[in-house]
Amino acid sequence: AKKAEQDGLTIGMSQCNLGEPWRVQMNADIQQAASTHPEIKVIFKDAQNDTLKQRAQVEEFISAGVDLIIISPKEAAPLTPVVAQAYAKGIPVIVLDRRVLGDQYTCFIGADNVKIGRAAGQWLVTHLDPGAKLVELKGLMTSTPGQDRHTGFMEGIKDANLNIIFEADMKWLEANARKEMESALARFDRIDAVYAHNDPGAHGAYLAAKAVGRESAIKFIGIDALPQEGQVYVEQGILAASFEYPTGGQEAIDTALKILKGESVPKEITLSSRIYEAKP
Amino acid sequence: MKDLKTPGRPWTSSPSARALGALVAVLLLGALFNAEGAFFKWGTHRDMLRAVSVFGILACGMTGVIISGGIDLSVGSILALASVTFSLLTIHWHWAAPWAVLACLGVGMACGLCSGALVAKAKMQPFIATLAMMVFARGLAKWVTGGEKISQAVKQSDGTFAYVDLPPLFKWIDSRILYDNISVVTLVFLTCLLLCWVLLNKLRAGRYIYAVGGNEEAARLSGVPVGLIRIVTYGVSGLCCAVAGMCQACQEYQGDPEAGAGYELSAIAMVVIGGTSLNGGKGSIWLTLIGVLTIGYLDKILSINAVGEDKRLMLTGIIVVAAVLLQKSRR
Amino acid sequence: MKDLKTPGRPWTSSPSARALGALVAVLLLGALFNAEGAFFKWGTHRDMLRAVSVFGILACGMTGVIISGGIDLSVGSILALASVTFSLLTIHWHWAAPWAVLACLGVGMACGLCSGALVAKAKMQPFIATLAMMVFARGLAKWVTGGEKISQAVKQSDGTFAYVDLPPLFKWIDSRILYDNISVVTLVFLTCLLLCWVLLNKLRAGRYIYAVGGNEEAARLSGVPVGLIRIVTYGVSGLCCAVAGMCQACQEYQGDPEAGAGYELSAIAMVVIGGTSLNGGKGSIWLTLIGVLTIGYLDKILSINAVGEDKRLMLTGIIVVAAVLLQKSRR
Amino acid sequence: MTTPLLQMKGIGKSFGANRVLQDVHLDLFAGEVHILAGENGAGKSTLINILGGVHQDYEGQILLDGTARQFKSVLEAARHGIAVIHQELSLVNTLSVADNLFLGREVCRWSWLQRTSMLAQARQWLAALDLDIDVTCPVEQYPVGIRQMIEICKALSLQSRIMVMDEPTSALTEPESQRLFGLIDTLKQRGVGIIYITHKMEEIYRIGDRITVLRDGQAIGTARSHLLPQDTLVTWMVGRTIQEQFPNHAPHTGEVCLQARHFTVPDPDRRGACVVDHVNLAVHAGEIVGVAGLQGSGNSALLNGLFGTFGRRVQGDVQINGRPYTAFSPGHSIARGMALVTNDRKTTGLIASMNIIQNVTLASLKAFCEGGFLQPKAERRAAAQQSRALNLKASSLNEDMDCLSGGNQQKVVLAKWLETRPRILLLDDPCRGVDIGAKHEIYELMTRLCTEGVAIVLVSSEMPELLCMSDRILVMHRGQVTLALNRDEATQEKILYAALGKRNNA
Ligand SMILES: Nc1ncnc2c1ncn2[C@@H]1O[C@H](COP(=O)(O)OP(=O)(O)OP(=O)(O)O)[C@@H](O)[C@H]1O
Ligand SMILES: Nc1ncnc2c1ncn2[C@@H]1O[C@H](COP(=O)(O)OP(=O)(O)OP(=O)(O)O)[C@@H](O)[C@H]1O
Ligand SMILES: [Mg+2]
Ligand SMILES: [Mg+2]
Repeated sequence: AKKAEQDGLTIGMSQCNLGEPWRVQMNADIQQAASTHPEIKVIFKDAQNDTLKQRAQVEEFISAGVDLIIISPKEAAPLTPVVAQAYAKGIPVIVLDRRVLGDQYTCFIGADNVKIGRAAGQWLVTHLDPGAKLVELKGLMTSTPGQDRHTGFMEGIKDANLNIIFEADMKWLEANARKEMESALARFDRIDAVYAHNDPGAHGAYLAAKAVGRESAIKFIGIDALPQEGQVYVEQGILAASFEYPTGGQEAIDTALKILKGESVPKEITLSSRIYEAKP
Repeated sequence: MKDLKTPGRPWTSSPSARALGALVAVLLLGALFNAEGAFFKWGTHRDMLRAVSVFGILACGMTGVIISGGIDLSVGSILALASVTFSLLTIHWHWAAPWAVLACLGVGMACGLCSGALVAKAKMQPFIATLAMMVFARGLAKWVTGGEKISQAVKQSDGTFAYVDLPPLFKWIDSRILYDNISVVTLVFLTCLLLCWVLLNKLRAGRYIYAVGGNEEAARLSGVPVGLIRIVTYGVSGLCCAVAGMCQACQEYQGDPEAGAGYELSAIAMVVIGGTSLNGGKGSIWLTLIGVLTIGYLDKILSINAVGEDKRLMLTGIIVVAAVLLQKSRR
Repeated sequence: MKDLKTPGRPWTSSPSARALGALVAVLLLGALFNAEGAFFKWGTHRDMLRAVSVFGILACGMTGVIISGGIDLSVGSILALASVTFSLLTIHWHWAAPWAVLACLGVGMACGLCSGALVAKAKMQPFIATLAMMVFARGLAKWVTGGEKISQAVKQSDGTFAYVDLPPLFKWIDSRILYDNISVVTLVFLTCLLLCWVLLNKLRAGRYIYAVGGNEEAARLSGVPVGLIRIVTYGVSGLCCAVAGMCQACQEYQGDPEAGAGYELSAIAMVVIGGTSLNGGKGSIWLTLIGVLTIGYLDKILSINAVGEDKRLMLTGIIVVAAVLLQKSRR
Repeated sequence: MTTPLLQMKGIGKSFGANRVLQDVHLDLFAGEVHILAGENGAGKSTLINILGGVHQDYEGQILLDGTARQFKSVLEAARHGIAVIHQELSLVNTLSVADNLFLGREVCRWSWLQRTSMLAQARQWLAALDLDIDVTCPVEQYPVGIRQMIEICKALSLQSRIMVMDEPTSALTEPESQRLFGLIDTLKQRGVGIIYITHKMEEIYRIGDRITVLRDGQAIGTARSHLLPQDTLVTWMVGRTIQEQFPNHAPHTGEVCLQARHFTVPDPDRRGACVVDHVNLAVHAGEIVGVAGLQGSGNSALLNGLFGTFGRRVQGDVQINGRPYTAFSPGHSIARGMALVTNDRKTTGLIASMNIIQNVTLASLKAFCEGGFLQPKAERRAAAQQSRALNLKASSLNEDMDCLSGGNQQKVVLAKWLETRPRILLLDDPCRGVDIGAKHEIYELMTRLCTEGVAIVLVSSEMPELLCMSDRILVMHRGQVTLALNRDEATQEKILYAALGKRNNA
């Protein structure tokens, strides 16, 4: 904080990986938000989907003496100690998107995947007739978002008479989603809706259906609603709906500024999610 | 010396017969677990062929590299680079398709030639040279795109997105012809296969590729331009990557700098499962076709039966081993 | 035989000197781009060593496999399998640490022996055999855990989570000793290195490993139990994977069935960058150490300088090539 | 006098600090055979590698027809009409015979291969050598001897003005060598100049017009062959006289050491056929049994089968010292006191990536271990002792195999097997490429081993070696023994006759 007076404030941002468009977007949002505040400088580091690398990066931030750390952790448990270590050294830590354990951090900002999954389920319940047949294209099922989006969805359609007739792991990838959807289409003559855990997945499924001329009979819904992805698809009528999973980049910078100014911030900020729907 | 005529071996012992055996075994498996008849529909096979085409194109180039005794780990990354270049040129910069295609082929070939030069001139081990190229090309793809996908949504200066039309080429490559019976990408794959067959079996350069892989020193003593041949194989592989990258972009309607991650292992696996040896000097493009189909069908069968991810992986491992063992036992 | 003295080759032409040259070049780069002095702190080096240890352990086992002329693509998956097994046994089932460690080593070795048997007995190409094992072990890891991470949060029958304590071994392995100057995992890595050095350089089996890699047929005719030796190398690699998996689990405080994806390429790269040839028969464990440090430092330098993803990848490619070329040019 | 076809003037060459050639002069006239002789490691192969464009950094001058030339590549040398048959086989084993013959100069139309015409041409060339083999088969399916013939065929088909042959007959049997000599005569008449390297005395005098001797990289002298008596030649080569090439060897016949009855090795390629067909063999301690046979006769397969190279695929009963023995692996056989020196050191004898010490101790490594730990000092001692005994020429025991000359590599193989202290020694062309001095030593060694009660089976392509060293000789044809002779009744004619399969004439 002493050197802050001369050369501004340094924020260290540790992103768990940059292989997903959503995370690229998160970094872009942070950059965008920070660019309106010339006094702060954000150092981005990317952990290449490796928990231990991310841990090393936080250690580097601590020893470099940054003024605040934003971390979007890959895993809760293994990154808890290092976050706590920074917090104990008096560096404020904002945890973005995924949680860490305990309360040794300054603020958590994130959306709730279970809630979003539930919203997707409920949306289908209201837009489909009872007895409709669904395909679920899951993200990587070993990842928390994949599990949560599945759990929430199942809660959302719990009481309705909807059947999931085909489910497959598409590992967040459009090419896989298309391949799996082709299999589903070959097997089932009637499919009413496809729920994919992300928008590229839904898009891949749409392309598969379109290739056999069945796209108009099926409602495709996805999650994330990035401006250049899900929102486009919805606008073009490819997807029936996309559920925003906000990155929280803007909020993170806002909160960071408050913290650095000494204002108090809530321990937990839950981001609200918007639904993008195609015009009928 | 009359007693030295090599004996007429039974046809079952030829490499292609053995590789075919493995494919047939996988097909039988498909017939058995046919997912309520889905396996018997032509559509299923057509879709399998489509899904496998991009890998197949990569495997075509890889075959030459492997026969010459090398290996190319950079195919997935070059695919990504080509796919983003193609999308950038056609969607954002509105280049005419032929120029964009040429530019992409150029980019792919340049990367391939670069790996080739490192292997042939700087005498680096192919594994390291192409690994470095794999990392470099991925980085380049991300740098070119700023880490984002190149799609129809073009960012305006005010931060909003404007939607541009897709060039017709995208739609065409992603379509099917012959009364909807075969995907255009599959035809692209078959064309690559044919061209590689001509290169490997009909042209002098192909003979040299086999010779370099079989015994580099002997080939050099016979006057084969070993270095040039190596460079050519990697260049051809780079070209194939470029073609695969464009196909991928057309099928996804966008250029994704993350595309093709891990494809190198799949492509190598397809070549090797056909029976081409990683030691070089042996193998053929037909074996690669069989390998591509074997893996493609295996994938498809597991997919139409909606086998869960964990069991799918375990079964893939077991079936691959079984298929290869089946190849061996007939020897 | 008066002329049977050791030859007066310049020491710079030895493989280790050349590999060291590459490492020194990377270190110089670090000194140049020292991120405001961060590179000169011992903590940076200690953290680098910790971060690279898991890879290093894998590379130790890989060295033997590569010297014997094979390759092991399954290391990342076996690591994941071992890490979930270890977490399951200790965190959920409350086994005592020694038994859990033994069980894990057993699992890792079993996988390795299995690949080894496929290569040695069924004469499968190592690439295919270990690729199959890679897929299989990953599937098994996912199946064992039901696709979830095995962590302190244990699901109760009513769907809620209860947090259980971590066994002390986790904390200990993840800690540092010698007045906080070295991580325990680094010591584990150095121990593996030492054991592999004894195996490769001091034991008869080690000589046999070199012989098998150098010329399998000649080795067999000289009475070397080629099959057994191959199986042993893969078994040792499996053991190393198990050790690495446990270290990974202890550092992540959980067992992740997705852990270690892509580690096989890194481990092979570390071995090969040291100068060990993928053709087999040549190389040493010290070269592997140098390779591990080279890659480790390269990564660290790029990381402390917060180089962006795209440029980091491009620089990695370029520096790896430069380092290897530097090795060659001294020849 | 006409200008020589080729003059090499003041040629010098070193590998690192190792000076291999020093101021060597050599000239070659059209229509002559110029023999290059010398000990192993004298620099013969290096000299012709310089001529063939393999090495480009050398001192001195090469003149073709009086014009100085400097070849930058093998191809360039070939373009100037120089064809080289290299000492180590340099065929691409995975390619077919025809492809190998045409490698580097395929018949093409717009780089499109003209397969039919190449096949026809290849068959024609091979027929000229009386070699009737399937030209579409990969070379690796043929035994070493055939491969050597293919290589000769390839060089001959180049129609060059200068032919260089580096030990072309080292893997050839007598009739094949004779055929080669016939060809050499025709070449001479066509005005081709031939440089010929060999370690076989009879050949030197059979075909040589002039002889140049190299020793330690220096040209000792050049002489017309009929003016250079054998004694002087040997003195030039080894620097001392060798009274008698073959030591006097009296059989020390003891107990039957190795006995095989109805020993059969099935052919891996043809079901039902055999490479070794119901062979009966008994070798006594202290006895040398020679096995003669042409290419494909199965004599190498017999030794390999007995040694366990083919695993359990062999049939018939074998007894060692009266006890039944099933050879299921080489390791097992070594433990029983067997040793096999194979006829192809490059693929089955040496490990190129290991140094001399490691190669020498490889087969007997158990003896150099304590509790699994290697004893480097003992290893070095043993290797030093063996290399001294065999007069190995190398700059250091840590030298890699590819820095050794061909003959010295062969000595390393022999040293490896002697180090196992075998009771039964199976030798398949042990003197392949070994110089006359060392050969003499190997023969003496065999004799000495016999007096120590070692049983030896000797397969050899060199008739004199077989006739002088063996106590008994078996002749094989197509896997069967067609003739068994005692030492005193054996003649070259009888053996050749039986080897060609003409059974009744004994
Ligand atoms: N590539 C090489 N590197 C280093 N030394 C070499 C190399 N090739 C040959 N030598 C050395 O050069 C010397 C001459 O070798 P060369 O092969 O010419 O002998 P040679 O006369 O052909 O013997 P031989 O009759 O055994 O074939 C040997 O001492 C050998 O150790
Ligand atoms: N059962 C078998 N399995 C594998 N290889 C075999 C088997 N039987 C024979 N061979 C191979 O076939 C070859 C032919 O053997 P053969 O004894 O006829 O050779 P040769 O006539 O002595 O010729 P050369 O001595 O030049 O190699 C052998 O070199 C051996 O490697
Ligand atoms: Mg020689
Ligand atoms: Mg023989």
